[in-house]
This record gives sequence, C-alpha cells and structure tokens, in this order.
Amino acid sequence: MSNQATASVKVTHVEEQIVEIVSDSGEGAQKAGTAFAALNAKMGNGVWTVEIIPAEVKPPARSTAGASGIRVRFGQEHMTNMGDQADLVMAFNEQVLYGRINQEAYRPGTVILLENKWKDSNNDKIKAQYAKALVDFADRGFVVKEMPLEEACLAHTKNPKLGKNMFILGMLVWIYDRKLETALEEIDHLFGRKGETVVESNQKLCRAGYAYAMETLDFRFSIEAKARAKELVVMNGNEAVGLGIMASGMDLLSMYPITPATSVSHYLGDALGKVGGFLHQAEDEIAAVGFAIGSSYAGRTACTVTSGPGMALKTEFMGLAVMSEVPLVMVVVQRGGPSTGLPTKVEQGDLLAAIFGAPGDAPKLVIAPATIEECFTFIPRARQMAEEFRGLVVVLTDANLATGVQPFPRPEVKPEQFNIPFEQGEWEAGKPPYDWDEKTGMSPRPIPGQVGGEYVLTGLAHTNFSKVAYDPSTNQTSSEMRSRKFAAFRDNLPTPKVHGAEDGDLLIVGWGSTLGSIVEAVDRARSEGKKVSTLHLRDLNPLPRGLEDIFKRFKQVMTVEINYSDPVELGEDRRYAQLAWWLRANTLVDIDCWSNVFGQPIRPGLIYDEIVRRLSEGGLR
Amino acid sequence: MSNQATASVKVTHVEEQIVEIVSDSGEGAQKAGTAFAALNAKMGNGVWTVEIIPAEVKPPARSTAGASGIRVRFGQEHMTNMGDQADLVMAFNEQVLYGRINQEAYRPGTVILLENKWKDSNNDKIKAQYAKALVDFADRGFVVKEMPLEEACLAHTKNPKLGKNMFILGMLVWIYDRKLETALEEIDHLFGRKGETVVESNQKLCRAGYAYAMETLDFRFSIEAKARAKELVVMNGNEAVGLGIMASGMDLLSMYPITPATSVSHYLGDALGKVGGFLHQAEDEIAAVGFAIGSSYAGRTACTVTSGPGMALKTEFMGLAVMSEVPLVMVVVQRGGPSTGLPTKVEQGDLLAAIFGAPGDAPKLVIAPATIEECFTFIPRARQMAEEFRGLVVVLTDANLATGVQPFPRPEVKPEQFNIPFEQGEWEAGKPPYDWDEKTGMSPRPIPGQVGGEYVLTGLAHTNFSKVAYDPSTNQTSSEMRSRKFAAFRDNLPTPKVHGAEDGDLLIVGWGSTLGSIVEAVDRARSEGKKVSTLHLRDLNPLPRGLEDIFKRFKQVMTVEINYSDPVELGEDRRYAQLAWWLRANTLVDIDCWSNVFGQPIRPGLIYDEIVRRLSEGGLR
Amino acid sequence: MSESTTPVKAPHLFTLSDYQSGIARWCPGCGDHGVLAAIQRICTEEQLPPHKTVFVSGIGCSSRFPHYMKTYGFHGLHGRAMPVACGVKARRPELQVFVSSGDGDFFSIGAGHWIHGVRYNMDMTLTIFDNGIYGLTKAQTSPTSPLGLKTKTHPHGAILPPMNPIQATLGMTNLSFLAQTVDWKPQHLKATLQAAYKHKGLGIVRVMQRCTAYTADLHDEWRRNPEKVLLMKHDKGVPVDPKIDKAFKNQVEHDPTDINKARELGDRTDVLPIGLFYVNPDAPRYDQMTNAGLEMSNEDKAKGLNAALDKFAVR
Amino acid sequence: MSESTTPVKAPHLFTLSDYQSGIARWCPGCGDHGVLAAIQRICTEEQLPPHKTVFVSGIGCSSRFPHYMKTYGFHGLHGRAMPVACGVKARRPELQVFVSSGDGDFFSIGAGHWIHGVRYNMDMTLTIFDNGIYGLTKAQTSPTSPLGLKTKTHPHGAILPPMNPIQATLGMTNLSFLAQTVDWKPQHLKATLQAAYKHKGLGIVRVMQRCTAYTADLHDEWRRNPEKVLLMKHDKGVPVDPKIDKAFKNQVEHDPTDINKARELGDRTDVLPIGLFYVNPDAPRYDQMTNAGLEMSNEDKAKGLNAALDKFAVR
Ligand SMILES: Cc1ncc(C[n+]2csc(CCOP(=O)(O)OP(=O)(O)O)c2C)c(N)n1
Ligand SMILES: Cc1ncc(C[n+]2csc(CCOP(=O)(O)OP(=O)(O)O)c2C)c(N)n1
Ligand code: SF4
Ligand code: SF4
Ligand SMILES: [Mg+2]
Ligand SMILES: [Mg+2]
Repeated sequence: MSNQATASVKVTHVEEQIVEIVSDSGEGAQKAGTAFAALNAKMGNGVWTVEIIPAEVKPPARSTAGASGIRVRFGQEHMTNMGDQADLVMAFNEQVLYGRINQEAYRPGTVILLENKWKDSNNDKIKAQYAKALVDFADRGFVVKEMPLEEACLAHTKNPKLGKNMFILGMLVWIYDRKLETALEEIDHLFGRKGETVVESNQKLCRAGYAYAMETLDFRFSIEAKARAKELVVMNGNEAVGLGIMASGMDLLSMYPITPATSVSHYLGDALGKVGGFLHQAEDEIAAVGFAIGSSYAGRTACTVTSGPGMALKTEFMGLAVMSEVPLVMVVVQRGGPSTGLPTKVEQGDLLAAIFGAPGDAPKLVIAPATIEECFTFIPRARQMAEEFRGLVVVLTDANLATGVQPFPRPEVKPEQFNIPFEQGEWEAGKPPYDWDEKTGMSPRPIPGQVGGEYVLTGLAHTNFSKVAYDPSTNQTSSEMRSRKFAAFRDNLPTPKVHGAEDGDLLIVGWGSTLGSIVEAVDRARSEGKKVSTLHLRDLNPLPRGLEDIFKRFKQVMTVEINYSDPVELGEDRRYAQLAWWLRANTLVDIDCWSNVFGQPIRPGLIYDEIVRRLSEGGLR
Repeated sequence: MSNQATASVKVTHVEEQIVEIVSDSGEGAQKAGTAFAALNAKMGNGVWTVEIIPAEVKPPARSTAGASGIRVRFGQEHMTNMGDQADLVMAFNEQVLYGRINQEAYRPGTVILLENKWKDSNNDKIKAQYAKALVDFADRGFVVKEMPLEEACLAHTKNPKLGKNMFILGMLVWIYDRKLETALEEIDHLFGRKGETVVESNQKLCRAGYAYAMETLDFRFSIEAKARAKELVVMNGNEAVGLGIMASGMDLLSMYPITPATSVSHYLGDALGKVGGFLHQAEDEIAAVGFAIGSSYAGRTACTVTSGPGMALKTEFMGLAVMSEVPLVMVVVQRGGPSTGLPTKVEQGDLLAAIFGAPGDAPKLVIAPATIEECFTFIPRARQMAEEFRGLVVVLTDANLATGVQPFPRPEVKPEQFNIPFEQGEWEAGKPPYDWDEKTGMSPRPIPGQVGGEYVLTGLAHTNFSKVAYDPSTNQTSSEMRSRKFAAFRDNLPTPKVHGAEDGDLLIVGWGSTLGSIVEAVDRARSEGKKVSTLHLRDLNPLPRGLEDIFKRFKQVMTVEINYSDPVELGEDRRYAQLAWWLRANTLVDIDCWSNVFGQPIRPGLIYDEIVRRLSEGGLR
Repeated sequence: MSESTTPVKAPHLFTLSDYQSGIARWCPGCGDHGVLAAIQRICTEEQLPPHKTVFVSGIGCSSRFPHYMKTYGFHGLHGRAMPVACGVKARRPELQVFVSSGDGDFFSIGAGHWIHGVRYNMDMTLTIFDNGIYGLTKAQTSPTSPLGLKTKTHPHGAILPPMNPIQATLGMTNLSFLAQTVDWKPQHLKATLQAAYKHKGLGIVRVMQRCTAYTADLHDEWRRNPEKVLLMKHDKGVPVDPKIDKAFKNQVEHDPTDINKARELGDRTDVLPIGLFYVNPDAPRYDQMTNAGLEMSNEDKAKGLNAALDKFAVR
Repeated sequence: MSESTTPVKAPHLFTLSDYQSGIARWCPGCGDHGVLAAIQRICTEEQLPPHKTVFVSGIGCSSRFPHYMKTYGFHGLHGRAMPVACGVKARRPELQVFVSSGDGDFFSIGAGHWIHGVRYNMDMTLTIFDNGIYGLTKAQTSPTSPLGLKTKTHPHGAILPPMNPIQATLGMTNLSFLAQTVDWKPQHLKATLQAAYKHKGLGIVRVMQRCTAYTADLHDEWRRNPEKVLLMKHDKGVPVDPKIDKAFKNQVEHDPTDINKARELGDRTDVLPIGLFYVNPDAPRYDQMTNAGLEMSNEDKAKGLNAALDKFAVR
C-alpha cells in the first residue's frame, strides 16, 4: 500500500465526508462513484450513495438540467442518508454544477476539482461561461481547483472522455487514503463481464489517477473504519426490493415499466429466474395487476411493482383484491406528483391515495420501509401479511430509497422460505370459501386444484359461499368481516418506540425514507440539550395502537414529510401533509407538519434548523 | 268526478301515504306508479317515488330477488324521502313480497292487495308457497286482501299480464280519491307515442280498475292537497343531472355505461341534441374522461358521468386535470362498493376516494347535491366552479337520488346561460398560460384558437409558462398555487345553517341523499322536545369554514351516512364512516358516526330510533 | 415392485351434473343458456376435473357464466378477463382455463387485452358472446351494434359502422385459432367450442348470441334464411356432423391455414361465415414461457438467492 | 358594395421559426429530430396558423414532440393521446390536430384506443414513432421489439414474436389511411406525413425511428441494404420525388385502395415496405358527427331546454 504522501501534503482527520462526481450524462460518473462506495463499505465504513439523474435520457451537454452523477457519503459510523452539503466535488464541466447549486448541494468551503479544458475552448461562448462561473464560484465561497483532467488521462488512454471516470476514482482513492488494491478488485468486479482488456485498461487509468493526485494535490483526508462484525451486502432500495421478492418465495413479478420503479424489474429480469420465478412485462398497468391477481387466485401469490400513475390505473383492481380477498403485494416506488409530476424525483405523496384510493370501503394494509435493509425485509413480510390476512398489502417506498445505496447485514437464506403455502389436498366438505372467523374476519382460502373447494370468486357483494348477495344484510356482514381483519392485524402490531426521550417539547413523526435524516437531525439537537424526540412509523394502515398516548407526552407534535402542505400562514384553511391528516383523524391530536415538494430528499441540516426554529421563543404554537 | 262511495266504505283522512306496487319484472308496475305519482304532484301533493329494481335484467319469476316495482310516497307536505314502512301494497305475487320484507318495507298493519290466482295454480309447489305465505303474512300482522286481479282484467283486455298495471292504477285512483280525468291524461302522456289504440285500451283498463275498486273495496282515504304556488317539474335525479348538463351550457357528455349512472346518458342520448350538444359513448372510462379533457382543453368544457368502478379507472386523468388545471365536471353516481359491489344499490362510499384518490397532492373540488332539485342546480354550478377555479369538480350523487322522483319548481331558462366563455381574441403578449394570482392561485387560460396563447399543456411539473420544471422550487410554487385556489374558494363558501337549534345535545351531520330522512327524523324528535339538530354539508372538499365552532356547541356530534363504519364496540380499533374521518381530521372534534351498508336509503324511522337511543340514559358517550 | 400390486383405481367419471351450479339467471331464451349447455357437455365428454378447471370472465350478462359452472371461477372486472386468465394459467399449467366475455367486455373496454392476449397465445379457450349490445346494463351501443340499431345511448340509431372483430383478430400477431359460430345451431356451437378447447393455444370462438331482451331480431336474417349462413368446411376445420350438414345450404371449402383466404372470408358481410377461419398450431405459446422454473427445488432456489446476494456482498 | 373597397390584407406568411420552440432535448442522432424537422416544414408549406394547430401526445421520448412546436400542445398521459386528441377535435372542427405517440405508448398501453381510434376516423394526423423500445424509461421491451432483442426487462432477449402493427391496423374497421416510412429518408418521410396531413380522416403514419441510445443498430439491415426497403408506388399513393426515386432499388406498384394487396404487403418481413398501404377516403368520419349542433343559437338552445322541461312539467 502506497501511503507515502509528499512532504507538503496536509492530512486532515475527518469523521465523514460527502463526495460528488458530477458530469454530463454518459461520462461514467456513476460507475466511479459506485466503485468508490463499495470500496468504502469493504473497508468497514458506513456509506450512503445516491445517484444524480437528469430527467432526459441524453440532455444537452453542459446544461444545468443535465447534471448527471453520484453522491457518496461515507464515514466512521453507519450512514443513513445523503447528508447536507458536499465536502468535495469532482466536476467535468462547470455548467452541470449549477444544477447541483440549485439544489443547494454545496456550501462555502466545498472543494471543487474542476476540469479546466473549457478555459481554452474554441467556442467563445463556452470560454466565457467558464470564466464567469469561476468568478461566481469564488463569490459563493467554493474552493475551486482547476485541473486538466482529460489531458492528464490522454497519456493513458486514447479516449479520455470514456476513461476519465476511473482516473477520478484513482484520485479519490489517494485523497481519502483508501486501499488501491481493493479499488482495483472493484474494477475487476465492475468490468469483468466485458473481458480482460477492458478491466486492465480501466485499472491502468485508476492507478494513473492515484499517481496524478499524489503528484499534484496538497491535501488528503484520513477516516477511521470500524471493523465490521457481520458480512455485509450493499445495494440500492430497488435491488433490495427485487431481492426481497426473490426471498419472499413469490415467483411472479407482473409489472409495466415506470420510473422510478422499473429498475426493480431490470434487476429481476435476469435474477428472478435464479429462484425459479418469472417476470411478466404486461401491456399496461391494469393488465399487470390483473395478471398478478390471477396468479394469486391460483395459489401463486404474486407481486406487482409500480409508481403513482401506475397505482392510479390499478385502483379498480385494488378494490377487487380487497373485496374478493386475494393476497397481493403491490410495491409503489413513490415519485413526485400529482400526475406525471417529477418522474425521477422523490416524494411521499401517495400515502392517502394508497389508503383511500379505491371507491367503497376497501381496507388494505399499507406499510413503508425506512431503510434499504427494510426494502428487502418488508417484502417477505408483506407476502406473509397478504396471505395471512387474505388481501392487498401496499408497500410504499420512494425514489430516495430506490436509488440510495447502503450496506446492511447479509440476510440468511433457508430453503424453507421458498415453501409455497400451496394446499392441494381436499377442501373440507361443506366449508365455505370465506369461512370468516367472526372475531378476526380471517379465513383460509381454497385454491384451484383442491377437490371440493370449487367456488366462483366475484367482485360483487357475496355471501361466505361467494354467492352473489341479494339481501341487504350480506353486504353489511361481509364488509364487517373485511374490516375486522384490521383490528386483528393491530393485535400483533407493537407500538413503535420513540427515539429519544419519552416526553419533551417536540416530537417529530416520520415515515419512509426520511428516517435517516430525521434521526440525524434529532440526535444533533438532542446533543445540544433540545427536548426533541422522533417516532418513525412503518405501519401506516392500520396505524399501531398507542400513538395518542405518545403524542400527548409532547408539547408539540409535527410530521416531517416529503409531500405538499400549505404554509402555516394559511391558518384555518391550511391543508396538511399526508401523514399529518391521517394522524389527526386517528388521534384527534393537533398535529402539525413540515413538508415540501422540492423533489429532494430532506437533508438533516434543514430538519435541524426547523427543530431549532420550533423550539425557539415564538416557535412554540 | 265520481266521488260517490258505497254506503259501507270507510273513508280515513291521512296526511300522507306510502304505496308500493310490486311484481315480477316486466309487469309494468313502474309505469303505473310513475303515472300515479305524477297525478299526485299535479293535484298539489308532495311526492317521492323510488323504483324497486332487481339486479338481473330478467330474474326468475316469483323469486325473492326478483322484486320489481315502485314505491310512491305522497302527502300534504313536500316529500323528501321514501319514508319508512308502506301503508298499502299492490302485489302481483306473494314471493316478490319477500324481497321487500327482507328490506323491512312493511309493518304490522300494512295493507296488501294480493293477486290470488296462485291459490288455484296447477303447479302444486306454487299453490303451497302461496298458502304458506298467507299464513306467514298474517303472522307478521299484514292485512292481506286477496283479489282476482288478472281475472278482473280479462273482461277488458285479452292480455291481462300486460294490462293489469293500468287496472291497478285505476284502483289506486279510486282508493285515494284522485281525479280520474287527470289519470287518463297521464296515460295519454305515457302512451301517446304508441298511438291512439294503445292509449285508449289503457285508459279503458284504468277506468275498469276504478270501477272495480268502487265495487269491491270497503275502505278509502282522503288526503288534502295544497295549491301549488309555482309551476313544477317532476323527475328523477339522473334526469335532473341530465337537464343540469343541458342547462349548464356544457355541450359534450363523454361517458361509458355504468349502473346507476347510465340513465343520465339514456336521457341525454336524445335530449342533449336539443341544446346543440353531443353525447360521446367512449370505448372505456379512461377514454371517456380523456375525451372530455381534450374538449375542455379546447375551450368546450365537458362533463363525464360515472360510478365508483368508473371513477377508479379515471383516477389517473383526474390527477392530470388537477395538475394541468383543465376545467372538468365529473358526476359520480355512487353505488354499493367496494369493487363491483352492489351495482344497483345506494351507498355513499366514494367520498374519500374522490378527495384523495389521485396520487400526489391533487386537490379537487367535491360537492354533493342533497335533493333532486340540487341534482339539477349543482351541475351549472359545478361548471362555473370548474372554469373559475380551472380544475376538476367532482359531483357526488347516489343511486337513491338517481332513481328517486320528486317535483320541484320549474327552473327558468335564459339564452345567456348557454354562453360559452370561449375567448378567441388575442392572448395578451407575454402573459403566461398560468398567470397565477399569488394570493388565490387563480389564472385565466388560453384556448386553442387564441393568437399568442400557444402553450403546451403537460402533466409534468411545470412553470407558469407551462415549461417542464427542472429546478426544485418550481414544483413547490406550482403546488402552492393549485392549493391556494382552495382557500380562495372557501372565501365565498358560506358556513351552512344548522337545522334546528344552534346548540343542544346532539348534532347530526349528513351529506348527499340522506337529507330528507335526517331532517324528517330530527323534526320528529324535536317535536318531542329532544335537543337534536342537523347540519347538512353540500361542500365536501374543501369544507366550509366555521364547522368546528358549530360542533362545539353540541354535546355529541355524529354523522349519519350510507357507508361502512365499524361498530362502536371495536373501541380504539374502530374505523369511522367517511365523512366522520374527514371531519375529525379537519376539526379535531371527536365526531361519532352511525352508518350501514345495507344498500338501502336510510329510513327516517331508523334515524329517529337512533336519536332516541343516543339521547337516552347511557346513550351519551 | 410393490406399487404394481396396488389395484388401479377406476377413474372417477364426471357427469353433467358435476358441472352444473344452480339455475342460470339469464332471461328466458337468451343465447347464453345454449353456450352453457354446450360447454357443460364438452366438460363431461372431456372429463375435465372440476377442481382443475377455472372459468374466468369480466362483467356483463355473459360474464355471469362462471357462476353457473360447478368448477373454480373468477368473475372479475369489466374488460379484464384476459389478464386475469393469463395470470391464472401463467404458473399453473395443469389448470384448464376458459374465458367468457361479451362484445362490450372484450371489444370495447377490453380491446387492449384482446390484441395482447392474442399475441400471448396462452393455452386456453375463449368464448366471446356477441349479442351486439350491452345486455347487463340494459341496452347501450356496443362496438358490434349494427349501424342504425336503436339503443339507449343512441336512441336515433348507432352512428358508427360496426366493428368487424373477425377481421381485426385476423390481423393480430401470433393468432393461433379463430372460429365463429351461432348459439342457435347447438351441434355446430358445441363442435366449434370443442375444437377450440382441443386446440393447444388460445382458442377463440365468437358466438353470435341472441339477446332476447334487447336485440331479439338482430340475427333474424341469418336464422330465417339458411342461405345467409356460410358454413366453412375443411378437414382441418370444425368437424360437422354429417347428419346436419345438409341443413347448411351455403357451404365453402376453406383451408384454415390459409390466412389470405381467411381474411377474404372475414370481410364478407353478405353472409355470416361460421366455422374455423384460421388456425396456426405452431404459434409460440407464452404459457410455455411463463411456467419457467416451476420445477426448481427449494434447495436450488436457496442456492440461486445466495448466488444473487454474493453479487452485492462486501467481500 | 363597400366591402370590395377594403384592401385585401395580405395573408400573414408563417415561416419555419413560427413553429420552432427551443432546442429539442432528444439524444443526438435520435430519429425524432428528423420527424420534427419534417413536420415543421409541412406546417410552413401548408401555412398552418400556429394558434389553430394542436399537437397531442402521450408519454415517451417521442411524446415530448409538442414541446418543440410553437403551437398549442397537449402532452398528456401515457397511452392516452388518442382519446384526448379526439376530444380536442370533437367540438372544434376548425383546429388542426396532430398526434405523436411511441410504440409503447400506442401499441402497448394505448392499444385499446388504437382500434377504437381507427374506427372513429376523426380528421387528424397520427405519427407513431416506432423505435422498437421504450426509450424514455431507458430500454424495456416494446411490442415491436424484435425477438431476441436484449432489453432491460428481457436481458436474455425478448421472448415474444414482435407485433406487426401494420397488419393489425389493416384488420381494423373503418381504417382510412395507413402509411409507413423511415426517419432516415427525409424526402419520403416528409412526403408521407404530408399526404397523411392532406388526407381527410385519420392519417396514420408509422415511422421506423432510430433510437441511438438503445436500439442504434435495429434498422441497420434496412439502412445498409437498399434492396431491403420496398417502395410502394402509385398515383394514389405517397408522391415520390423523381430525383430520389432511383435511390430505391426495390419498388412495387401498389394501389392503396386494394385492401387484399395491402394485407399481403403488410405480412412481408423479408423487406420493409414503405409508402401508402391503404387509403379509403370514404370511410365515415366521427368528427363530422361529434360536431353536431355547433351552430345552434343560444335562443334555440333555450327553446330546446324549455321543450325538454315541458316533458317533466306538472301541467
Ligand atoms: C369499469 C366498469 N365500467 C362499466 C361497467 C358497467 N358494465 C357492466 S357490464 C357492461 C357491458 C356489458 O355488455 P357486454 O360485455 O356486451 O356483455 P353482455 O351483458 O351483453 O353479455 C357494462 C358497461 C362496469 N361494471 N365496470
Ligand atoms: C401510466 C404510466 N405508466 C408508465 C409510465 C412510464 N413510461 C413513460 S414513457 C414509457 C414508454 C415509452 O416508450 P415509447 O412509447 O415507445 O416511447 P419512446 O420513449 O420510445 O419514444 C413508459 C413505460 C408512465 N409515464 N405512465
Ligand atoms: S339481457 Fe340479453 S344477454 Fe342479458 S340475459 Fe337477457 S337476453 Fe341474455
Ligand atoms: S432514448 Fe432513444 S428515442 Fe429517446 S431521445 Fe434518446 S435516441 Fe431518441
Ligand atoms: Mg353484449
Ligand atoms: Mg419507443
């Protein structure tokens, strides 16, 4: 390991760092970042990675809206979110940085290593843009280091446009004193499929970058790594959902492509076959959920994955699944709405549509993972819930989880988990297909192939024998049975634990992907003596019992959500954020909210600021 | 007018009566009832008519599920609902009565004039059924009068199966001392299109029935009629919606057939052309709403009519209408749910799906007429709201209003109401297509054809110039603008008036078709000194201001709704009725509910009983 | 071996009543009754185990079909019979799947699944009950309502030319079996449905079906004038009982593997062609693709999942 | 008369830039650029007033089309361009409506509206951008993806035979204009789109479009080997500039009113036929039905409503 720094190099010890690589699309920034993140995870560091994706496939080069790249946050501790402003940025042009500046990704002091070939561009406009940006960046307090990155690559490759990402990787390895060997292994892992020549030329560029950094840079950082106790896996939330589907034993994923859900199927298009499953790309979302329900009805509980607009189209079938009590797992990777909205951006805007979306009383279980690991574990759980409670389970993730990458302990795999509760013995003579337990509403279901279980499923109001109801009371009874399952489900739902003290001045309630940021902000405020705690909800419908009691122990309760709410100034007319509405209706506690629809994960720093504001004089309502 | 009763006839004076004609389908009961109702209305009586419709097109004859017919409630005062148990029933067989008995349509003392041909049936099973029913009816306290109705008709027609309905009508005219002349005019009105012979033979049967009743019956009723001040029209709620569409100036109804909404289009299929409009039957609900939105975008604001399952399919387009601020009126005639549910039966189960159905924050205006007259007036109002606030207005009616018939003052018609706010002058140079007023979120819209107004509508997050948003703040701003329209709308929304005292022990809150029954029950309880009042909401989203203040003046507040809620015993786990959820979330007042999903209009008597129970010792929570 | 000594259990013989469930609640005289009788007879002849047979439908009068079969059934959503049926078959190849759908259900709201269902070509039998009207909702225009037909939504008569679903289907990719028959010729009806059942792939049968309530005289021309019905005959076609052959005055020899001839016949409006328009036994079947991996053991699945996790492992 | 003395105002001459809006954000080399250029030229030649022209689309790369036109536009929902466009046209016959849709948008999720849109045959121009892939969502299988094409959802290759949308459309009732062209022959592209525009009724053009990002070599065979493209020529067909006529080595005379010939050509997979497959100027047009009553005066409407109310009046 070459650890020899030149004499003039200043080494700073840090607990964590946020690094970005930003470029036009197609310049390989994401590959480099992914390798760098994996390398950190292997060394025992906590990591959170998030992709920076433009809205178009190939947006114009050097444009604000075209910023493409990756952010890697890593440090000594477990990382749970993308953090606040970046510490170090590697940028291939100055214009894409404006896309990030608009999203407040940088702060005074952020170090930017900037490709400087533009300053000698033949194109006067580009030249001027570059010069202007440099002045502006300085005004903003960024520490810009211009570097001839492509030129430096030219010595090692004919096509620096394509190779510079690995060069950058090498530089980062040197700057953060990571193991070069491990980085080279990562490259092997990344490019292995493409053959040895490709691997070698990329490794060469990485080594060159390492050497170049050593020659030219005068700063370096050191970060401690904790030995990791368990074997880890590292992936993004959509891959975790995909693996969760594989691990759940569900052997059919029926979907229609939609951002940001599609990558679940990209992963499973290949992988699902490895556990004997099949991926069906349907002609549309309605067909996708219908196909899944058909399979579930036939005893092979299936999964469908979509995002908001797709869920809208599935609404009618959601009602059928509830009414006819067919187990179904529906994963909704939320994106910005309403309508087509912000297809690649994060929002938690589909909670109330998931709970109330279908006409009539259509109670469905709604859960929301809060970490990448939970994206994995919640799928087998959802399948089990769907089968036990014979109905629809909606799993709400979001674009933040979908693209966020984080290591977590490698799950154990047992052959038994693939058992399909697929009864083909005889159905008890005379037993109705909906043999509702009067107290719990629960019932076993006959599956085609079972002698004696023959029944005709229907979306019409029906008796326990699934016969069309013509008298008034049947509909009342069967509605009651479907609702009872909710109370029964709650029986086994523990009241969630408050993070922080059990009482205090402010309780922040969150759900889904905001967990990491909220906890980080709360911990920071608590370390300063602020009486703030947080409660994170994974079960959204039904809610766990006991929430009212918890809320009453705090002077203020406020949700933090990524969805729309009116500003406080609207007073009586104010429309609340989605969880806030739902908690108000359920607990009658005057729950406030703080939310926005910037399409960005909410950063811990902003939550912290809001906590301070709320707890300051006048901040208390 | 032949008013001479035979000596032995007992004439009872009554304030109102509920009469039913019940038969197998296809026996013309509805025609007779409709004519009888119109006759009453003409004489100045209050009337409410409701059809009894079986689920199948032609259910098996003489079956419980096959009850087909009509209920006519009429009396001195304005009638607002179908009332409780019937006073008099004309029945063509005894089996269909069981369909009504299951719905608790009769009480001890209800008089049943029953066709008795079954007692001599060649079919032993029928004979036995008939005999058994007679005993059973007696046990239930019904006063059964067997009569050879078909036989009596035989003297006057070759096909008594088809003619007996008019014979029955004649009998009713005699029993209730109505004007025979007017009845004969009604027959002319009903059958005029079919030619003179048909009219005459039906009139003959009516006269014969009148004479027959005079000869054979020993009872008669007299009911006063008030002189009517205004010219009236009498129709059902779907016809009222249809006429409302015509009157609104909207000249396109784009729909896909679905019970119980379809009859709006049956009416307009012919009538819309009379005001220059067009009815488009689309290939499905999605296409129906898409077509309507296309037309609205092009400046001809359109309407779409559907029921729950259809609304589910329209969910995605609802989001687009909100996001792109296209005016659209969507009438949802609610039926039993969830899923296919009870297609011909009443429910108020789509409120929360209408409010929250679309993913993301998609605020839409939701209103609900409470009377047949409002089914008419709310459509022009909805159009005006849709255009002024540039978005989606959902009008929730239900199967009860759809088939209920009631007279109301004839609306005035003015040529100006057909003005289409269809600007084709130049669009102000440089003015954005979404020129949001910062305070109200409102903006005028350019319409294709306007020079300078060219813009590209999109469901993506967009700037005020309708340009795709790439920066984070645009989505926040535009979401805010769409939400602001709600507060602005509320500015002109009066707080609804309490019916009864302004404070008291119990406030019943209702919405939609239950108005008549609730008011009747509350008035009855109030006349007995009970401190109960009622508040009826027509504006469901946003709710009017000031509700919390009203609620706080009552010891108990409870909604009465036709949708599912858990029984009180479920305690903390209890799931509330839909308006109750919504009011709880909005006001934080502990609002109770009383609801069911029997698929029936809630009768005033049952509401009264519930009031008594709530106000009795122990009833107070 | 000991197994050979076990006496062979006589196969259970299913009788007609094993398929009959209650009294069908269609109108008297409705053509659906005849299709039900035909299918119940086919089930009996083919000895389909009721517990391994699934009838899937949408919403409409004809979609009530599953309720009258004593098998498994799925009476789903309007227009969505195909996706559900495909899902049933996808991972349960041993189930025999039948689909019932109406002209509105299939050609109107279900049209997207029509074209894709043909392309999937999964092994099942599809009956489309074409009465030229929306029956259940009481007489609105359907895509096959003839021009000028007075319906509740078009009281002055349907205004668009009626869709020709045969021709449309003949244009669709991966079509494997398309036949047409009428409800009032019980022998031909049954023979056609049975041929569709025996076909390996999606056997599509359009049944011209009488709705006595709303389109009672729609088929009069074909029913009254035998010349107006054109019987398509061929060795590879629907077998016609020689006893009733003569009842068809108008016949044509048609090789159902000839798509061009099929399309010419499909365009004919002067007569109603009945029999097999087109068959292609070699059309790829999606059900043979969707059942991939069914035989994999739990151990192999565990291995597969572990291998998948390896790729994400921080080694 | 005094009118004749008013000087005739010279008609405003629209130039290309009157139709151009910003820089199209498609990938460099994307075939969509060429279609945009062709349509902008057509608009200029035909002098379409931008304020009376509406471009409607669904969702997809190709559905971004309206954003790059300086006319009115409606960039709606995935698969739903047709219903919206029909609605725009229904009551505004004076508006010129163009529809842009992708192969996924139109043939997959929009398939139901395809078959019904053809039947409605409203007067508008429909361009289907067929790149055999889902572009915007980054390379999933589309209905026209060739067998074996490696996509993100089928990394081992597409498993179903690709849909033949030409043949499917030729089977649909009330078809009135169907043509095919390619993005890399600008003259033929423009001539075809222009013929579709001039056609009174639904002018459908399937453009074989290159997606440089995901299916760059999909059209190589046709592009490299001129023999593989079959030019359909006819007086009634797409006019071909004699200057470039020779560039097409493989030509066939095809009368586009001959549906049987059209269907035979539609089945060919050995070559890519371009030009007009089929035209029927007499197909009934729904837009001529939907605009009923537009001219009625408010007074007559008031009379009509009063007459309607009379029927419900309690006299
Ligand atoms: C989503 C939805 N839209 C509309 C309906 C109402 N509906 C029920 S059946 C039907 C049409 C029935 O016609 P068809 O499919 O031809 O069947 P038939 O009754 O004639 O056998 C309609 C429109 C529904 N149930 N669901
Ligand atoms: C309801 C819905 N489902 C899915 C999507 C995601 N989506 C956007 S475009 C697209 C397909 C695009 O392919 P195509 O229509 O061929 O157009 P192209 O991008 O290739 O031009 C999909 C699946 C969506 N926006 N809305
Ligand atoms: S309405 Fe027509 S299709 Fe329906 S059951 Fe009656 S006859 Fe048959
Ligand atoms: S992804 Fe393909 S279709 Fe989309 S813009 Fe790029 S090249 Fe064109
Ligand atoms: Mg039908
Ligand atoms: Mg495409």
